[in-house]
Amino acid sequence: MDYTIKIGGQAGQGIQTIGDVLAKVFSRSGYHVFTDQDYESRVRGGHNFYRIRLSDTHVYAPRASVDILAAFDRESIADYGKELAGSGIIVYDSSMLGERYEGPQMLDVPFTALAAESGAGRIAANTVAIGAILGMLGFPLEPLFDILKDGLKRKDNETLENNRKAAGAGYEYSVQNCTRCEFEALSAGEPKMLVGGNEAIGFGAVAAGCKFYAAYPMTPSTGIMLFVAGKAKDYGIIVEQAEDEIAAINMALGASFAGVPSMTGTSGGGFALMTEGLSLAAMTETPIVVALAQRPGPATGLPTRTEQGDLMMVLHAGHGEFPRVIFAPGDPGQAVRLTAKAFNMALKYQIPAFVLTDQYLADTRWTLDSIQIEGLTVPNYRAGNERLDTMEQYKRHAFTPDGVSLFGMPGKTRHLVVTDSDEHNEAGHLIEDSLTRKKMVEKRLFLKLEDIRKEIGPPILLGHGSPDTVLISWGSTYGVVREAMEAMPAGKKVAMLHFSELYPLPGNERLDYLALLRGAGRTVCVENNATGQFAGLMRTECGHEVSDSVLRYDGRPFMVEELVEELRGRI
Amino acid sequence: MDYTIKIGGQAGQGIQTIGDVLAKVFSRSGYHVFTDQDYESRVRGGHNFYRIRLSDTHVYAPRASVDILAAFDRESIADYGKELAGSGIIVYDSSMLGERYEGPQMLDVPFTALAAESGAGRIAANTVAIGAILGMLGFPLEPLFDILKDGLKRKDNETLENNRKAAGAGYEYSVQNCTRCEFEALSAGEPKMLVGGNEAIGFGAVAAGCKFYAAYPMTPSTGIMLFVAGKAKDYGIIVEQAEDEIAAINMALGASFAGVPSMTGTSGGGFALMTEGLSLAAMTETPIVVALAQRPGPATGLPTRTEQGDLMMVLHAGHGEFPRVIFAPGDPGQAVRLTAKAFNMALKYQIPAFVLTDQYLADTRWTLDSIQIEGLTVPNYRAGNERLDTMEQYKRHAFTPDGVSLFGMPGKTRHLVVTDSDEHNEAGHLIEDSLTRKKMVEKRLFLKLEDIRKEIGPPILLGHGSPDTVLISWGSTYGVVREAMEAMPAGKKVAMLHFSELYPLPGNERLDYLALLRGAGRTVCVENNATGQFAGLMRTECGHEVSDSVLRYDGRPFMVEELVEELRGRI
Amino acid sequence: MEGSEKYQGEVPAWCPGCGNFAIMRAFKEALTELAIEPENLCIVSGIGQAGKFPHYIRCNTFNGLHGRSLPVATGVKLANHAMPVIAVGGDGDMYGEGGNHLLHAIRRNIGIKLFVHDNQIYGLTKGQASPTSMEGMVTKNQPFGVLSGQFNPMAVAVALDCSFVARGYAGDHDHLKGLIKEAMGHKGFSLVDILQPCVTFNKVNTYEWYSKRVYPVGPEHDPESRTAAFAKALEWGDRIPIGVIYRNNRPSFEERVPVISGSCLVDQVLEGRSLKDKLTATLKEFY
Amino acid sequence: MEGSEKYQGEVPAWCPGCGNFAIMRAFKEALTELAIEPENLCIVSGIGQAGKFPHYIRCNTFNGLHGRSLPVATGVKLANHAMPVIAVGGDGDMYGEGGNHLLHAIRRNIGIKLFVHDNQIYGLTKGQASPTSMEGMVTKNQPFGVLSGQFNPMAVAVALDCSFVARGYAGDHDHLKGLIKEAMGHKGFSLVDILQPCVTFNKVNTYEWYSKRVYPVGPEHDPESRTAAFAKALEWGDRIPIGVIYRNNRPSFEERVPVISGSCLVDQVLEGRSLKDKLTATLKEFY
Ligand SMILES: Cc1ncc(C[n+]2csc(CCOP(=O)(O)OP(=O)(O)O)c2C)c(N)n1
Ligand SMILES: Cc1ncc(C[n+]2csc(CCOP(=O)(O)OP(=O)(O)O)c2C)c(N)n1
Ligand code: SF4
Ligand code: SF4
Ligand SMILES: [Mg+2]
Ligand SMILES: [Mg+2]
Repeated sequence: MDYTIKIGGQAGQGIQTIGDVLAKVFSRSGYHVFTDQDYESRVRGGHNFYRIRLSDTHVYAPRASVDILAAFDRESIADYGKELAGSGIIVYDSSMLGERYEGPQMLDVPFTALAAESGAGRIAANTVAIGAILGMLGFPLEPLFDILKDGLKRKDNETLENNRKAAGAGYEYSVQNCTRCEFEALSAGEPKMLVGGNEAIGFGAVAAGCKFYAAYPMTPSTGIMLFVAGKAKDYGIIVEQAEDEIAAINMALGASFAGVPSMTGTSGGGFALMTEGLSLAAMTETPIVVALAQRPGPATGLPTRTEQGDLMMVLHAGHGEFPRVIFAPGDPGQAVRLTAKAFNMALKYQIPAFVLTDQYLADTRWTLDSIQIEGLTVPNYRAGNERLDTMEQYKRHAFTPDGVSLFGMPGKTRHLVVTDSDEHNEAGHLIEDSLTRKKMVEKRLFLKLEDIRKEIGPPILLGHGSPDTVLISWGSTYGVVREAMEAMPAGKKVAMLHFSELYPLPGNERLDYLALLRGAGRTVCVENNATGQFAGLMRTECGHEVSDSVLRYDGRPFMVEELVEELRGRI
Repeated sequence: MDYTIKIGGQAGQGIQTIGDVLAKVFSRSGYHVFTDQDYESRVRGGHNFYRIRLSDTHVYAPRASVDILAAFDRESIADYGKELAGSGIIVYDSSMLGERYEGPQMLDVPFTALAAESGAGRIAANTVAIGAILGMLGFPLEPLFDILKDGLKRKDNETLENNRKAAGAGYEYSVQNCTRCEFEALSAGEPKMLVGGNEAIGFGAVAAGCKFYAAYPMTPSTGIMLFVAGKAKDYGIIVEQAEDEIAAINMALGASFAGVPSMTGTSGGGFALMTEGLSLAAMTETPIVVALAQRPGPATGLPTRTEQGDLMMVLHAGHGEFPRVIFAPGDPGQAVRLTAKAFNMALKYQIPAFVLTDQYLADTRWTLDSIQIEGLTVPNYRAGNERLDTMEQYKRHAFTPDGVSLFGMPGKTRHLVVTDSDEHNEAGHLIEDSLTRKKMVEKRLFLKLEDIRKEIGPPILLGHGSPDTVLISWGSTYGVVREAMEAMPAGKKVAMLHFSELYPLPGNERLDYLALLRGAGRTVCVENNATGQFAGLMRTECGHEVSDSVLRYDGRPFMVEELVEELRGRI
Repeated sequence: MEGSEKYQGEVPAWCPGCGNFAIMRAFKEALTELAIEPENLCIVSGIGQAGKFPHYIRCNTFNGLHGRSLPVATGVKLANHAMPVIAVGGDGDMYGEGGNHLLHAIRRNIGIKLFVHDNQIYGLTKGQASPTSMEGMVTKNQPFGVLSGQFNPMAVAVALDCSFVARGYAGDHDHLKGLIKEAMGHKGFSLVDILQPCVTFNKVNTYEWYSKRVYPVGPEHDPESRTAAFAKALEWGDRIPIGVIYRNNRPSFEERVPVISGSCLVDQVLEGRSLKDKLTATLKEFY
Repeated sequence: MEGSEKYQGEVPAWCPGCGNFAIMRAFKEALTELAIEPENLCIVSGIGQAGKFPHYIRCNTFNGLHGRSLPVATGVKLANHAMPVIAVGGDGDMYGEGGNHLLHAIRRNIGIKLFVHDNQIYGLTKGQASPTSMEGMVTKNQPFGVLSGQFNPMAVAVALDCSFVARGYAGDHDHLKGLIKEAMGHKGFSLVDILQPCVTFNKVNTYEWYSKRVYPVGPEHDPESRTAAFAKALEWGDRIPIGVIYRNNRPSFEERVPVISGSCLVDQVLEGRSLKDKLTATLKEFY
């Protein structure tokens, strides 16, 4: 069982709510769910879709082929009709679209009329539609009722009852009229969590002990801030909307300097403005986590679309030379873990750490069986006053064998905590001499980098044990490459390497991926950008030259079928 | 003949003026001169020097060994005394330093007392010192008198006369008292130009037709703005000091959009703030030239010192993927030519072009025999109204075979000029569709890059014809590597490759440098940074792995002797 | 209005009912009455709902970065000061991200006409507080309500001696059109803050809310008096003044830059002989 | 002053005679009288001559980027609002590069005490015009003289309803010390602009120039009246008022953020069980 439901319509019609509710029905019912979204940079109108894939086994990516198309405007039928699977059905309301479509695949359900009849009013048309889709699938309605109840918590029973009726009416209507509907709902497992990319980062941050989040709204990163803001009271976190991105990173650095784990989030353009601040973090050895959700550039680009175009920028952002860590999760589970790890790395080594995602991942939602809290919490690396107070002297930037100096908290000890954006001595005061300069470069850069490298996890290796072909993915292409690999012809020896901890590149101790790559005749890097940035990184960092790149740079994510086709031609 | 004069003292003591005047005396007298400076980030006090190397043959870099040390504070003697050559002399004024130094190399000249006696007052002590140094060298005084006259243009004859007397007094004093002085002034050639790194960039810009320069002051780039501001009236250029670097680049883009060749200049930290604007230049295909004078980072770093630490930042700055050109001149002559070429490339391809220097080069002055104006002027790439008005329609971002669209000037034609930081169609209006997006990426990036590559000049090849060892330099290390190469033991087959047009890397058509590198057993990259950024660039871009790197990252430039030593050990 | 069709641009992507439509209509009519031809006009905008404005009006357009339209417009104006240059943006664009440029554009008194579509909210990014959001307004991102003081662009502009300071209201067409024309006719920097209902995200400052409060400043107000203007600028609450708050006659920046006193920069191309002679003279200075 | 030795920091790199020395002395004495211990004080600064200030005073120090001290100070203050947080910078730092942060820090009314060493010039970069340079001043970079209007920090701060607005003068020690103490004692954001002669680069606004003009505002001035304050703020020229220009009682930002109403953020570390319980509850929301 592997169905794709696509809901198409204009912004403001509520298709996101329909999608969210349906996805939740499925995940609570124990199915594996994957959702993604496509929308324009506007608030009303335009042409959007919300896509849900549900299955009784794992799903990791969107498929282009649609089983149920719920059309809330005519464009949906015009644009997506061709994606319909052989057994697919288009469900719509002819009165809403002002047009009746003929054909065996068309199911005309009077969403609005049924809503009006139900007593909930025309506003409940979307609830009717949800009921109708569930009816088409032959799903039970109870999970939906629960969700309606949760959603209407503060509203009265009458509204709830009317909404139930509306859903029921849609359900009945499609059960009776969709004679060609032959979907079968296999029994599923335990209820699952449904987690989005941005929520996952937000949760990882909260779990790692983030206490300060300053940012300026920017699609597609805003959801992270909203998640953390929603938890501010409960966890004791200050979330401040800064006047601009420069302020955002500098505020986060101030809070971090004062002793609290801090974070900021943005997209490429906002991050460009933060790069001077990034360099400041490095010079003052102030920990910071930066979430960067990529979208197609240059400049404003396509604000609501996806691209993996900012890897090189993140890698080299900021003037001067300093270490950093870059994680690019491939799914929400990785996003939770790697955000927490980013905090750990940032605080432990007093460096900037990145969580690099993109609009695609930010706006997808995935089912997860569980999230292990244990691995997420981060030790307290700050030097408490007890410890410092007993020391005879304290120097914020003291030379140590591993380059990491004690992190004292200003105002919390009898010592002074002094730091400077100028080159400084151990005490944090500015210097001009060449010797100190040299030692400080070595402290900040060489000494730390050595230990940091050891903590970078190996890539994920999936597929054939001694492959002829290795597919390489990083960040958000994880799922689609995984599905494509699994769909490769049986005879082919194909494996995949997914890099989510990608800078510094992992060593080969735990997994000798270089040997694997060298051993394979063909290595194919799949990237959502035009220049093959990760392939370039591999060339620079480990000397591996990929034999082939599959690149997509039109602002859209890869589809499973498309990638399969593309790879079939090359393998 | 190859002498080094080092003038040491505190900021505010006028050592820069002394150095400038002396250097001019030598260059006007036809010698080859090279000067460099070392100073702290303060206005008065601290400890600075100005170093002049003069010779009857070409000189390209500073030597540490000092022939005449003019000490205006005690630190100069303490710190630089050890650099004195065997036949070197330290000249100072014991009354000024409050101490008499014994020893055959010490020459105590009463600068202040002689100045007072001359009638020019104590303020002329520096003039006495200049005279004394010329006396030690056995140089004629006339060139100095001319320079004094030029400098005092608007002052009265009496002052001039007194200053002549002061210089004469110093001259006489050292001629009589410096019994150990055995410098010999070989006869020299025609008067030469003396040109500094920043002036050279400024001149190149003016020659290329720059009409608008917006910047925010930042050491070591400020001199470029000051040069252009000094020419504003004469050439009709608007020089605007912006409120910040973000404004600076955006203003320059506005002016460029409106039809005038525009430029900005800054250092690493200021450039970090410009990176969003850089991406804007790319998306709107608005030409811009950016001069970036590097200094040691991260953050404020060492504001008045030198480093080549920002190459990777410049290469990858700005979100999204787009082409750029990076030139890193090795001397003022190259700086003039490459700044003009940067304008040519920026305007022709409607892209951002960089001139990447550093504090070292910015603050050096070199003698040049001539500057050819012919090669510098840039054609007018703007589409005039005559041409546009006859067209039926005009689209700012029209697709063309080479990716370059006609550059119309708003308000100068009957057509509209429309551009957008969002992804747009040919007419410049924002779009959401994937097809246009893809074509625009290909237009901006792939098509242009192909032609751009062809215009990149080959590296400079010097030394042995079929070398065992190739020294690689880029940007400001040109001179010192050249001198070091020439000083390598006779038997060794050593050549050097200097890259000043470094991104895109030149092709191998005009000079097959890759074959040369492969043919050599050893390739050594000399860089003024900690991570070997250019070596990394070569690895990524042309797959060449240098066998060795010589790196200096203490904020100071390489000295000839030091590099020779370093290389001797490795070759 | 007849004649205003020539300004007809792309189809707007704003929500139905958005205050931006009313502003656009007033704008087109003002342009028509002023007889400014599309090809002689340049509009620079930032990012936001308001930032899309120039796409919907036929004109020379530079739709740049969020918050950065004023420096771009400054560059355009300095390069070609004969061309009317307008900057358009939202309250977030101009008073948040772009706040610093506003201060300094006003100081320069560069002849840009700035129209801020002030909906007291971040529209395009879906409803976060903006600098002009009122204290206490709750949004998803300000769950405790807005804690910062409301930015008062009128008062700040008067404090900066801005040469033309006015407030308009999208709901008062004729008044707004008049203001736009007056601003366009003023030499030097003009700021017009336009109250613009955002029907989707701002449920506090609605058409109804504004309509109850706005009133045109009467003849008793002396817009040439800076202190009177400041007092007027402080009015906000039950009564909100619209109209010209302050006006002065400071010389514009472009009048003061000697280099362009004779002709526009863009017309001063130096070529051939004349450039070479100058360069040769400059080279002499290096000796 | 006795007791002020404990603030003795590094050796200043300022020019002999620089107005910064006088400010530093007044500052140390004010701290001594206020009995603020070095280890309980945090000074955040930017880049410039003034930006070096905290190195010369023993205290917790974050000497950050040019123009960015206010956001850093905001972060510090929000993390540990029990600690007095001071921001120091030059006129270029605070009104040029950092102008936007000034606007918004004032809007927040975050309890930072801001001291601007206003020498009306860019000192550290050797003498370019700053936002407060007077019109017409000629520099190497402004060969035609400054063409922009002079930035008036007092008027802008009053327009923003800044909760404490004052001007001091490096040449009037006792008055300046008093102001510093008053600012430190004020809740909410305090701006003290200090006229500071730059003996090296500013040959216009010298000690003599200032001394002839400054006068302390008298008791007839009501600093609680915003319009009176605005009028006072506009005075500049033959007579320049020093003292408290404006003051109000707006609640500070840190008072209004519910999360830190009980204790400082830095003291609210969630660990072990309590964190895990919360996380487990949050995870439930994903079902
Ligand atoms: C540097 C940068 N930061 C953030 C954004 C995201 N962004 C786009 S529009 C906008 C704010 C919109 O508010 P406003 O300026 O008031 O315009 P409105 O949509 O309300 O007209 C933001 C934050 C961006 N495009 N660029
Ligand atoms: C981003 C950035 N731009 C420019 C500079 C260079 N810079 C250092 S100090 C300074 C201005 C100094 O003027 P001001 O702030 O008034 O301080 P002052 O030296 O007069 O005390 C500038 C432009 C910098 N350090 N960082
Ligand atoms: S979100 Fe608000 S401002 Fe934006 S178009 Fe819709 S109504 Fe207008
Ligand atoms: S340059 Fe001016 S401000 Fe800087 S230290 Fe010298 S006198 Fe003071
Ligand atoms: Mg808005
Ligand atoms: Mg200053």
